[in-house]
Amino acid sequence: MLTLDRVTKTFRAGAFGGGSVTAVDRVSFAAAPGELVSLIGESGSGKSTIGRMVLGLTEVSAGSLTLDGERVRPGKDFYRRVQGVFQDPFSCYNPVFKADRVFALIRRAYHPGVGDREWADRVEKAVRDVRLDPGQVLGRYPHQLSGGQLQRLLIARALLLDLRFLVADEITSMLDASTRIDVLNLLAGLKERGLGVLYITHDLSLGTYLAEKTVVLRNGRVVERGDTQKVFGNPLHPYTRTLLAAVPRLNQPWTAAVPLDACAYHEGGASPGDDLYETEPGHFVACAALPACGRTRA
Amino acid sequence: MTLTVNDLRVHYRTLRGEVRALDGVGFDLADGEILGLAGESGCGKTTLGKALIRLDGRMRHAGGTVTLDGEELPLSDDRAMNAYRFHKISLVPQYSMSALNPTRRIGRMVRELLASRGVSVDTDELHRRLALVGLEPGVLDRYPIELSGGMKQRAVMVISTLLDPSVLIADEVTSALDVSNQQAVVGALTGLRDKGLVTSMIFVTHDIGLTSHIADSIMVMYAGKLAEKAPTKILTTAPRHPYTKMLIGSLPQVGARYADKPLSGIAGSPPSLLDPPAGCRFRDRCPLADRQCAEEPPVVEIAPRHTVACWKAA
Amino acid sequence: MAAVPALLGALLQGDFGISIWVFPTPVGDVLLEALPYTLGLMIPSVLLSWFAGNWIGALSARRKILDNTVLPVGYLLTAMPYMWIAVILAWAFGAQAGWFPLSGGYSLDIQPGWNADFVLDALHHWVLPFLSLFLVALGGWAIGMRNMIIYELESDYSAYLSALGAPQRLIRRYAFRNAVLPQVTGLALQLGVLVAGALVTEIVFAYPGLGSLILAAIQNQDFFLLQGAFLFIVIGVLIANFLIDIVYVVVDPRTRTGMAGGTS
Amino acid sequence: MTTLPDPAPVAAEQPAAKPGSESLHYAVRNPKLLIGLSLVLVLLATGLLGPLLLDGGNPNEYVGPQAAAPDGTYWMGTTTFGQDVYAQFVHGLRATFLVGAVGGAIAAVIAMLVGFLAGYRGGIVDEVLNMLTNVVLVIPALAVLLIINAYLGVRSVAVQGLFIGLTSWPWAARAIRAQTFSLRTREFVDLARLSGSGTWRIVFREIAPNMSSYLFMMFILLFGGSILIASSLDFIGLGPTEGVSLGLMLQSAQQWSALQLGLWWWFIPPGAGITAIVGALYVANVGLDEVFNPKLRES
Repeated sequence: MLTLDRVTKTFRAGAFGGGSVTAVDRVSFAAAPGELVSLIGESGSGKSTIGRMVLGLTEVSAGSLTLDGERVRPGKDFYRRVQGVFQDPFSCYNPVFKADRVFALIRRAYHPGVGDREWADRVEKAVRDVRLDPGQVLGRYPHQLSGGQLQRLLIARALLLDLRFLVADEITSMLDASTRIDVLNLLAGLKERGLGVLYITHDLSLGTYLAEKTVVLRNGRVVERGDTQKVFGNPLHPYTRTLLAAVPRLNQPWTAAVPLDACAYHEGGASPGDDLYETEPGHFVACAALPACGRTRA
Repeated sequence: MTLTVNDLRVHYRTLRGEVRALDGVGFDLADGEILGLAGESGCGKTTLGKALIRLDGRMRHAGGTVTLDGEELPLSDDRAMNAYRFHKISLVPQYSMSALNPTRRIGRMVRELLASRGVSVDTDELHRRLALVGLEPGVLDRYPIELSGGMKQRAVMVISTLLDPSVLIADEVTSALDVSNQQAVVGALTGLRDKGLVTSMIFVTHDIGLTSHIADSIMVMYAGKLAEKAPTKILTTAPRHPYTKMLIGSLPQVGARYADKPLSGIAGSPPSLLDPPAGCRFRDRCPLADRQCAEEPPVVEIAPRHTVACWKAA
Repeated sequence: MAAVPALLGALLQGDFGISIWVFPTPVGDVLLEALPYTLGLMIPSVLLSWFAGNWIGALSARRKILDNTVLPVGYLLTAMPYMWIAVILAWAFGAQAGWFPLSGGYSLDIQPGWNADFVLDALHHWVLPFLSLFLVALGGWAIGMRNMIIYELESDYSAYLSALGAPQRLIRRYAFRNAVLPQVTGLALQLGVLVAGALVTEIVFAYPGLGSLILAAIQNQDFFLLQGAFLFIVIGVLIANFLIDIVYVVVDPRTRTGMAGGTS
Repeated sequence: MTTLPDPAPVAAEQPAAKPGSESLHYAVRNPKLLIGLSLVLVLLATGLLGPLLLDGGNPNEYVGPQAAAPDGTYWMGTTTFGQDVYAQFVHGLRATFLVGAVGGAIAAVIAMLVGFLAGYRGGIVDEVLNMLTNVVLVIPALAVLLIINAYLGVRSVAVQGLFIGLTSWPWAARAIRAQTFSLRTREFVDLARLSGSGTWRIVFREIAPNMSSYLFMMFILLFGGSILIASSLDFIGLGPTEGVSLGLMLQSAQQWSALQLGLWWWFIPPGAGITAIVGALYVANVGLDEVFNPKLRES
């Protein structure tokens, strides 16, 4: 179980580093093995920063990040179990080397003892696991492969470790519609084999396609989270509703989001101190700071 | 008829030979029509958009003609094309965020640009158009660095349409935006057409879902050729080309779930356009392909304004 | 090292100690007398070469023939050691052609003073040192500007202007304006090299500036004069750098908004 | 000394074919690169082989007639003291290449250390290193060398190269820092961190290979710059106390008024030697820039 408890990130800002910007503000949620949690938010909502903090690429300013109860300490041992795949496949590969050098990096760090023959078999198995033909993709330069192939190779790279959690940060936004689905179906398959996935995206339709749980972020804060069916079946926060309404659906004209008159957070009697209020089992909502409410949370 | 494109061929010169990015594309754009130009990366949609405005260094106009309001556009003659650019045909580029000169106030840049094209600046009209896309006049006194990405894009949209061009090409203007901004930009674009500031428009994108909200008709391209062109409603609900069907089928809609019915992508990848295969270029990825597809399928109008390039579609 | 605090104290009041070479005149006076000649040589050559170099660089980015003729010459010039081009000019225009005097700041038979003869004579001696400093620096700026303009002409705003059919004149004017900015900071970076160039050029022409003083100080082991000269140079370069930074903030709006934490 | 154009676009260029093959394809066809390189090699050969072909001996020895114009036996004539100018020139070439190599190498190493660390690490380390760079940048290198050399008794070419290297690295460090900054945000660096790679392994195995062409070009400019500074130092009289260098030849020519006496063969060759080496290096560098940078190639 990967748990975030009131995780916060502040950056120094301004020309002389005087002021500070809070990119992520007391975010809490959990991701279990065999489950895909989609982290949805527009640009600037802090979703990528959360991804980088989980992967230890960016320091956590406050709050705690634990894996199976232990505090997360980024390093070789942590990366054996938690790995990441990023947005731009062509930026994930060092253009000067062949694409399968990403496997060599893993071998050097985690499997020094394994013989060449044995290692080649493992690589081939991982490549087949991600439904790629080793003959077509190994020994090529990144620019000779398609975006979809490159992303799947990155997932194969992670499978060479005893992977428990995968952070997928916008991994399909640079892909064409047809190859995007193959990558998503691949993630679904891995999820069924017990892998936990934190799927970060700005695209609602992708988020809902696979996710058991959804976390909706705005300006660094969780506005609504819980079971995907409940969050998008019955959105309670005005932001979630406008986001849902703004998604372009095939052949359906945009409908304006029905405004909220009462805020579910306060209506349920939640005091301003709590983070989110559980309006129904597995469905949490934050204070919507409606002007008429008067009891806004700091 | 605003724009007629007839068997247009544009190739890229590279070290390993000529990439036939556009290999004979034909369509026409009626007055007031917004055409969505969709397709996967490498299908030639951006090349088409670029070719109509300005061929850059490596592009070569290999054949075909483009007529705008009855006059044939001299695509390969950069100097002669100047007369048409901005006045008759204009562009909102993919790189709108960095299209404004960083060291010039926006108002001054617009004045200098218009003066260089021999046009006088009508400040009130400029303010009115800025308001149309939600920008206050104060924007003109600021430097591009002081505006947000979305504001810069809308400013470029106003600048590009100042001379009421017959055709506006919007090249992937929504791909870098969030969902809420996308809706605002689409609204602004349709507003330009509805108020007659632009006669007709080509909206280049890879997002068919969004295109269905702005385009009157959609043209799907594959490997440098037209696959299918039809009014939006028909193309999205009753496509006839197998590629269009699979493309629409692989778009996850909100609420679609893997657990209920997993969607399927399209196996394989588009052919290299260095030496494209003979016959139908979708042949080796198409489930309906047979011997007949070894021959190039003609573009057939199977219904009013609905053309398809596939033997199996008729 | 007890002397150091005393020395520092003295320095602050402009007392650089007594020169050994030109005993007993204080070092400060010796340097102040030489300073006008060095500044008179450096300021015009640096500024003129900067403007001319940028202008020629911009031209050569446009015309192929210029690009193939001006640039190789530019590379040759910028590769020349300052003192060698000085010697060549002295030999060609001085010794052989006899148009200009070979050395000295002014003819020995004229008393320095603000009268016409002295000024004219001083100018006559000034031409060759100025020309050699000007030519070497010119090459560097021309090459820098040519490359910068090519990058600017490839930028998105140039592409947008061409897509809207703007004439080449406007596009090149914007490209030149944006390409000049890094050349302003380039000026600050190059100051150290330009100062060195001026010193050796002065030595070739025995021009009565800081360069000749430094040569004399070295030959006579006059460390006080040497330290004084060193301080003059460092302070001069610092002041110049400071001025250039101010000019840059004024000229480049991006830094101004950056400072004020403008949104980007 | 020219400053390199803004490095950022270089990193963004995606090589089409195998990264090496396309550059190689253009490299062998680039006239500037070929001319520049061959000239440097010819001069290097003369510098290395020259002294061996002569009967050795001290180039400053008084061998021939005084102030003799170039002729069959003394190709470059003799000085006022009867020293063989050609012998001095050939030994001088050797010293000039040495000071260029030593100065250029030291400056390149420091520039890389400072540039990579500041660019990759960022934060406090970046600010401290940046301040150091700016301080060394502002203080004119020649003034510093002036003071150091004046105090040093014995001065060898290598020591001179060392001091030049120690003071001429800032602009290069600043350029490397800028490019490391842009490469650091690339995702393959994040992926390397996720594969357990440490800072220096990432800098030298992931970032540096992307800048290899850039680092080489920078070394060429530092090499040329070091030669120019060394020749200025020699000219002021702060050159190596034993042996000969092209700068020293110019200095003695100036000191013994070769100019006034019209002994052009005494002061023309040394300066021409320096200009040829540095000029050829710069032209080769432009050729390389065009090879690795398609934008410059088409213009």
